[in-house]
Amino acid sequence: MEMKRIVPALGLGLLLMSPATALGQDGAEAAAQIDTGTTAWMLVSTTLVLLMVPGLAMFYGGLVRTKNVLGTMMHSFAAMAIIGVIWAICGYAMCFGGSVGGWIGWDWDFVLLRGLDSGPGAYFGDDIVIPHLVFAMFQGKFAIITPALIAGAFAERVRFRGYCVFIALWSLLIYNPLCHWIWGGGFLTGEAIDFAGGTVIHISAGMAGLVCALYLGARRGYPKTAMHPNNLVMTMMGAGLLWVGWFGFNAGSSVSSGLQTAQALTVTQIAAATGALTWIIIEALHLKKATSLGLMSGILAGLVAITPAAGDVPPSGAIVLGVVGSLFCYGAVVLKGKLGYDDTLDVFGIHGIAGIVGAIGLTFLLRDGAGAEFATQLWYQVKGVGVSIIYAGVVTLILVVLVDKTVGLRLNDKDQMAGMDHALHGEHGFGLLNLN
Amino acid sequence: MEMKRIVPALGLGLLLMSPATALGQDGAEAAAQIDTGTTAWMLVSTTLVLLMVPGLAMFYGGLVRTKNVLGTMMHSFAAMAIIGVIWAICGYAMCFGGSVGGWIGWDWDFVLLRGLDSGPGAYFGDDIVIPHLVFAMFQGKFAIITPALIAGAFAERVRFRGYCVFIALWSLLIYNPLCHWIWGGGFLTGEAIDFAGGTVIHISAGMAGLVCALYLGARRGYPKTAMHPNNLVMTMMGAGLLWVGWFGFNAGSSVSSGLQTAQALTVTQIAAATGALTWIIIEALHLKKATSLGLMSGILAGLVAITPAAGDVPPSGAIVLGVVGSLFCYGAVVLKGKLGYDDTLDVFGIHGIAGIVGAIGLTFLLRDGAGAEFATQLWYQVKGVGVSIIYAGVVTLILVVLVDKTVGLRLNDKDQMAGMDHALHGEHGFGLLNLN
Amino acid sequence: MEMKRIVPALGLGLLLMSPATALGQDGAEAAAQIDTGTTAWMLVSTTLVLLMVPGLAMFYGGLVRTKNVLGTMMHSFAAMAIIGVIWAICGYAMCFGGSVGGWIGWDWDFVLLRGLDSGPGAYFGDDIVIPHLVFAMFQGKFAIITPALIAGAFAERVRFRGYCVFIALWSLLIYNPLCHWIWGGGFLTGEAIDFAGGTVIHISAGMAGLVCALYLGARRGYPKTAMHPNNLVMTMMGAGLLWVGWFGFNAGSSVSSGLQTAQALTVTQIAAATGALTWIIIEALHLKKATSLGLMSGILAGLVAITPAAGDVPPSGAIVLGVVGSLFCYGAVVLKGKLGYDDTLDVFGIHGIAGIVGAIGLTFLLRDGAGAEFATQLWYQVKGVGVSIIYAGVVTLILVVLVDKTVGLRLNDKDQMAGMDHALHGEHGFGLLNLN
Amino acid sequence: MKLVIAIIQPDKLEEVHHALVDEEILRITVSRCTGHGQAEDPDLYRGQEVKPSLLAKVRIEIAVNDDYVERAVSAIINGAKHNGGEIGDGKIFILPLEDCVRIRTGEHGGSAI
Amino acid sequence: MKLVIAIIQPDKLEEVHHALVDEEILRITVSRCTGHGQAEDPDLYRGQEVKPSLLAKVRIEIAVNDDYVERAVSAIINGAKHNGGEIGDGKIFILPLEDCVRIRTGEHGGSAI
Amino acid sequence: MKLVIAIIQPDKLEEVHHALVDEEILRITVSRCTGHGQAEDPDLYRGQEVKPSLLAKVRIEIAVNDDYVERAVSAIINGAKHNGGEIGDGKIFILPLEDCVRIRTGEHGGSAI
Ligand SMILES: Nc1ncnc2c1ncn2[C@@H]1O[C@H](COP(=O)(O)OP(=O)(O)O)[C@@H](O)[C@H]1O
Ligand SMILES: Nc1ncnc2c1ncn2[C@@H]1O[C@H](COP(=O)(O)OP(=O)(O)O)[C@@H](O)[C@H]1O
Ligand SMILES: Nc1ncnc2c1ncn2[C@@H]1O[C@H](COP(=O)(O)OP(=O)(O)O)[C@@H](O)[C@H]1O
Repeated sequence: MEMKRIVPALGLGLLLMSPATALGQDGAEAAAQIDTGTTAWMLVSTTLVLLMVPGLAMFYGGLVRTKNVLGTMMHSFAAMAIIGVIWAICGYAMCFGGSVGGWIGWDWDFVLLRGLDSGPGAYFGDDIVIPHLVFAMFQGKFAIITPALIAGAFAERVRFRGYCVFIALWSLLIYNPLCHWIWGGGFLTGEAIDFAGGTVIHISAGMAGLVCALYLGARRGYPKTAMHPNNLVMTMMGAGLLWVGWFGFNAGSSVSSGLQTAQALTVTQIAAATGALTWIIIEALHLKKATSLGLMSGILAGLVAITPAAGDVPPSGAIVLGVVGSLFCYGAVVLKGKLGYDDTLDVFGIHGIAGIVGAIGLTFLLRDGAGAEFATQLWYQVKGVGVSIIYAGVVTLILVVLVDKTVGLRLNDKDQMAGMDHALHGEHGFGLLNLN
Repeated sequence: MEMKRIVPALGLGLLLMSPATALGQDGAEAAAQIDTGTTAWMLVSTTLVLLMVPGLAMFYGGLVRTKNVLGTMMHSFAAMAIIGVIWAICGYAMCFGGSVGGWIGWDWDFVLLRGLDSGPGAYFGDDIVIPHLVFAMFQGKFAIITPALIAGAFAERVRFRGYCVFIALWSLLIYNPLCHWIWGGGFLTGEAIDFAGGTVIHISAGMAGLVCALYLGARRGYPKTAMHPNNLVMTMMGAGLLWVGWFGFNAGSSVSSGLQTAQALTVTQIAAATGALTWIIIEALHLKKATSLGLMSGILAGLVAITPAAGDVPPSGAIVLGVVGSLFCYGAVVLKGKLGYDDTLDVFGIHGIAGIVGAIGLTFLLRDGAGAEFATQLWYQVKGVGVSIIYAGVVTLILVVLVDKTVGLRLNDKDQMAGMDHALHGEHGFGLLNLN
Repeated sequence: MEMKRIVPALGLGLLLMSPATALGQDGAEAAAQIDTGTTAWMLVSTTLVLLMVPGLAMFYGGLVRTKNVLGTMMHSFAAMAIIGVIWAICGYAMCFGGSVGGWIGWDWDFVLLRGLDSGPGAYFGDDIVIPHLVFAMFQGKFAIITPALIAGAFAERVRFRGYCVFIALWSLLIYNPLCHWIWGGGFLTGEAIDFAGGTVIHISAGMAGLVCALYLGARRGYPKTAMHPNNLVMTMMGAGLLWVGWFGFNAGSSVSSGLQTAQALTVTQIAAATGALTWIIIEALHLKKATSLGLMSGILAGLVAITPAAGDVPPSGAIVLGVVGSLFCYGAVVLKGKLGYDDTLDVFGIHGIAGIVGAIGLTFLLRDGAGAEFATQLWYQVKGVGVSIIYAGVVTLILVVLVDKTVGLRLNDKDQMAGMDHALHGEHGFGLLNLN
Repeated sequence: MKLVIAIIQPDKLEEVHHALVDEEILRITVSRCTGHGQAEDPDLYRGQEVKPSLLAKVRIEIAVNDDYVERAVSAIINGAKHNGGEIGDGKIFILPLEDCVRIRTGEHGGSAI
Repeated sequence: MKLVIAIIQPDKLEEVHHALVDEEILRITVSRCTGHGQAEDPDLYRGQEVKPSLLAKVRIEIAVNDDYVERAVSAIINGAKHNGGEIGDGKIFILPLEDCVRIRTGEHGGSAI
Repeated sequence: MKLVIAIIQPDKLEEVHHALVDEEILRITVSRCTGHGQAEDPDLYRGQEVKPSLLAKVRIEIAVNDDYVERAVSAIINGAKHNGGEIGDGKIFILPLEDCVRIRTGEHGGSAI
């Protein structure tokens, strides 16, 4: 969602909502106004972003040890369940309801999506009308995937119950405000360019992951014990689905089905490919071998880096962001190894770093005419990044301490040794390993 | 497909078909009338429902024992092949051809989809025109997945040849008539609300599964021998794809790309999330642990329960159906354990029960103005459910006896012990287990 | 892409490009002309064809031995990275830029997709306008998947570095010219019917695979040592995704969202189902058992056979192509076993053979009015097939010798024994096999 | 004390297990293995029979006191035979066992078995 | 020389390994197995407890010279006990080992261990 | 009779198998295991070398009559060595085997091997 469009869009949307609600069930007339093509693409984008959640579950699930594979996948799936419900109840209202002083949105009519269930839909720039519900569902998928991303940072060492409470609170207290500030009409809306969620999603998740990883401490045995991915094959499948889903993520964020959509999809494709290629070239130079995990990490680095920029940089800019994203992420991941903290699946090293690279870097690569004057725009970008880092960092710290002290978040050593799957869920991921 | 729309829709469609056929290959004019946006979404929905078939194969395949994983996945894939061919030859004609006395459809022009291959397309309510072929393909995917669902009830204990014959007959003698009665202009069309297939698909499959499970008897060793899922990880991937595909299943059933589509997608999302959350809460209370299979079962329960209702209940209704669906299914599954019959993958316990919950329950949750007057609508719903249960139950019983006595359906104990993969298909699912 | 439409289409597209570029950023007016529905379906098709790449990785990855699973999947993923970048830089320009004497396309404005990034989009027949970028991205996915297909022929025995160089050159020197000749305005455009890539994609890949397999020689130990698929389960998942993605592949090639799209999707579905059914019937007769790999091979045979024909044969033709495709492929695969060469995953036996069956066979099955007069069209088809076989065959031979002698392509016996995953990538696909 | 190692066909594991339990041999350790013997058991692969050089087998290890050896062996034989004895049914190996320790209690010897 | 075979719980592998290393027993061979003993460890499956007849275990094989046997056994016991000894903690079997050969050098006997 | 147990590198299984067949040792049982010895064999993980404490190995079990022991051992050694002997090539253990039973026929002793 490019911020410059969403303000008038939602403004118009809301304007239109009320009369429509007033007019009652005049569905036929409403339907006539709706652009079926844009609606179709937005429905698809919603579906594609949903696909990213099992994709993420597979990506993360394949990287942990065999005994934690289900527990790790459950983190993504639980986000679908928990945030899925919260979003319908009040999440959308908090993000995209009328702004209360720029700090948080609210609209009683959005609670349980009541006001959106009928009515002609919301206008988006250029006279594009889609049902308001579609926009709400599309946005809801972003709200689901963001906490699911964080889970990679403390994989293999949290209790399921604590995790559920944590992501519910995180969504309410961090994601929803941040989303409102930058996209929903809050105090940053219209400043930083964040097309599809560099600051709102990746930087906030990366930062939250870092804080959690530091507070919760390393997994038992880390870094002395070598911890092997149980299933890089599944991680590859997941990476494939993430790339596929990201087309919805980014190209859907144009809320259109036209040139800008095409531009967003194009740069997404190019940045992913470039990021992947860059990473395996670095590896080939540095380690003499290109790894599959490296290729996948590069895909992610490229995809994350292009996310905030997808609507506003040309293909050449996507190449730059892909290269620079992979370079920085590779450096960050190697540095983590040196520093010794345990961000299990490199949520900060990939999502945080590439998010920052993209959000700041886009300023240098904007298409002619996009954004404000250079210095101003750079300041906006830095401000957006800074706000996301500080707000997500500080409030996550409060939350993680709170949840750990009350419900309990860190998994004790005994259960870590037994593995989350058995200790927490009473199951085994790969029954095929035992005779049955 | 909401029945109230399909009657005039198909009526008009057929009306238009003939002149168009008469006019010959006037493709340009025909194309001009077609709504590209709605067509796009319907093409996507068709694709998404197709995606559910491998999704189902993965879901089911992961739940059986290692030696039966391919055999179980083959049940879904064989349905794609067999029903895929039958549908093109005569399935669509039987479901959506002109009604022969309300009992079955037929239209020689629909055989091999000949009459649909040219012509301007079919009208659906509100002047939406899409190519008739798209509708035929979309519906064809439902015809494929329904028998594939049944296979879960007798997993791990049927012969492949018998299964192939069984589903072919089942499709011809049960699915096609039922589909015609409720959606295609038959004697129930316009009565029961069955938006995307509660009675036509889930209840009929659930009931067929129950009858087969009872007639064929339990797997060798059940329930004494513990039978472990070989790959809950794959089951999770499958559940993810099912959720994703269900957006096409339900939102595609609106045959539009507008408000009603958005409503259907929204309640699908909400019911899935609520169902999942409910199930793990029940488990947390009952068993002190939330399981991944529980979360997935809740997703399915919610999705099935919302299926008949997806076009006609608001978001709050979706929450109710998600909760109630999971409650009833959990109860049914636990009860099955007590009763001791072997519905291997709980086809009746999930699809049957949640289908009934949704089909009846929706009456209490309808959006203002949807459906007939309350008591009438409730009677319609009960009647629809009853017809589906009785017809699917009785004819399935006849079929299963017939196939078992002639071609042979139940797998003998020796082959059950060797496993379907090796005994029936001469293969092994996970070659990786052995050195190679 | 049906060639008869693309010529004027692209011509018009280019005509329109220039004024638009001249007009500058008049985005609003441009957007107004774009058909959002067609754009939506083309965006989706692009996404679906991308999905085929991980699908192919899974399909191929499951068929090799455990120690080569990542290395084999990397072949598909590396194509996403490498061709993804090349395509943006110069691939599209070489395929669809203005024709240089009918031999190769070029347009400086297409380099880095610069000229496509703004402007009103490209016209396709029947006044359908979509953003030119969407068409470029859709076509880019075909360029990615073609070399990835080849990789199956020399699976388990090539060095990664050599492979990367090989596909880059293959794309530049074989795919791009061939694509230009048949689709992009080159000397064959307007002759052979190749709707979605029979000659351009499957025959060229199949032929290239055959040449590589023959030149590189068999895997160490073949055919004496039995080599078992490590994961037929994953191969099934992959086959499912390929079928799903093929809807984008074929139906997207109509560059429309209307009747022809529906026709293409319909015949794709029918040919896949028929191919699958045919193959398992052959197996049941020949081997007394139907295998899962057989069913999947039949799906592929059907899909490949319908690919060139998807826009121009009716449903009954799809049935014929599905049956004949499977028959020929089954024969070819059995014959390979007799001849003893090592086309590891039967790239020639499936893609090459079914591609030829489809490209020639379609002539006999055309819808009334499609194509030229019979004998002429048959000659066109034979010519197209011949050009593809000869050009791809000869140039691939040159390339494979070149790369093997310089960078090194064939993997030495020691590394073959250790396995590609460990020897080339320093990883293991299934960590779960070892205690961790 | 002896350590009895049996290599059997995977589909007979359940029956062997039951037969052992009937003989009051309740503790066993089982693992997957592959074996090469006289047996052949081809898989199908695209129209061809592929003969794996190693077939999937199950390996059972049972530590028993001397008086149980015969019972164990005959229970295994009874459970593992296909139709009164087919090629590939497997082998039993009997090894001397010097000592056995129960980890939980640290007790040694025959009572720890 | 003896061959020490220990069947332990999977979650104790790491600790046993460390305990062995502390005793300077650096070479071990480990494999997955499943075992049936007194222990029960139900999985959950749709609202029900399912008791597998075979539980996942780890099998450790260590070839040692005679003077290391006791150290190996006590290291395993120390590493493998849950809370001072619980059902299912496992067993140790000690077999006579006649010879040992290092493949790399071909050397035999105690020095090759 | 002896039970020969060899722990070798996975990539040498085929060669060892061939070498055994050449010596007319046709029956073997093979399983996956992991082992810790002197060898190191790091994997790569996001720019870092990760050294697994347990490396994948293959375990071969062969029951042989006494006169075959030497042939078996030297066949294994020949097949399993990398470049004339590298660290990690593995070990062979020779255990006394008291009896062997063919399940199919019930026959005992040397002829059943
Ligand atoms: N001498 C042996 N050493 C090791 N394993 C053996 C030996 N003999 C048989 N086996 C194991 O027993 C399995 C069955 O042996 P096989 O020769 O097929 O049966 P039979 O002796 O009944 O003909 C083999 O696959 C192999 O795993
Ligand atoms: N006599 C035996 N033979 C083979 N394996 C045994 C024997 N006794 C125990 N085991 C192995 O040890 C594991 C633990 O045994 P268990 O009886 O649960 O422990 P405990 O003896 O401490 O009660 C079993 O699962 C089994 O794998
Ligand atoms: N004493 C032992 N007990 C059990 N397994 C052993 C022993 N010595 C070696 N092994 C097995 O053999 C493998 C190779 O041993 P290693 O020490 O690396 O080779 P080398 O002795 O040639 O240096 C080890 O990984 C381990 O599985």
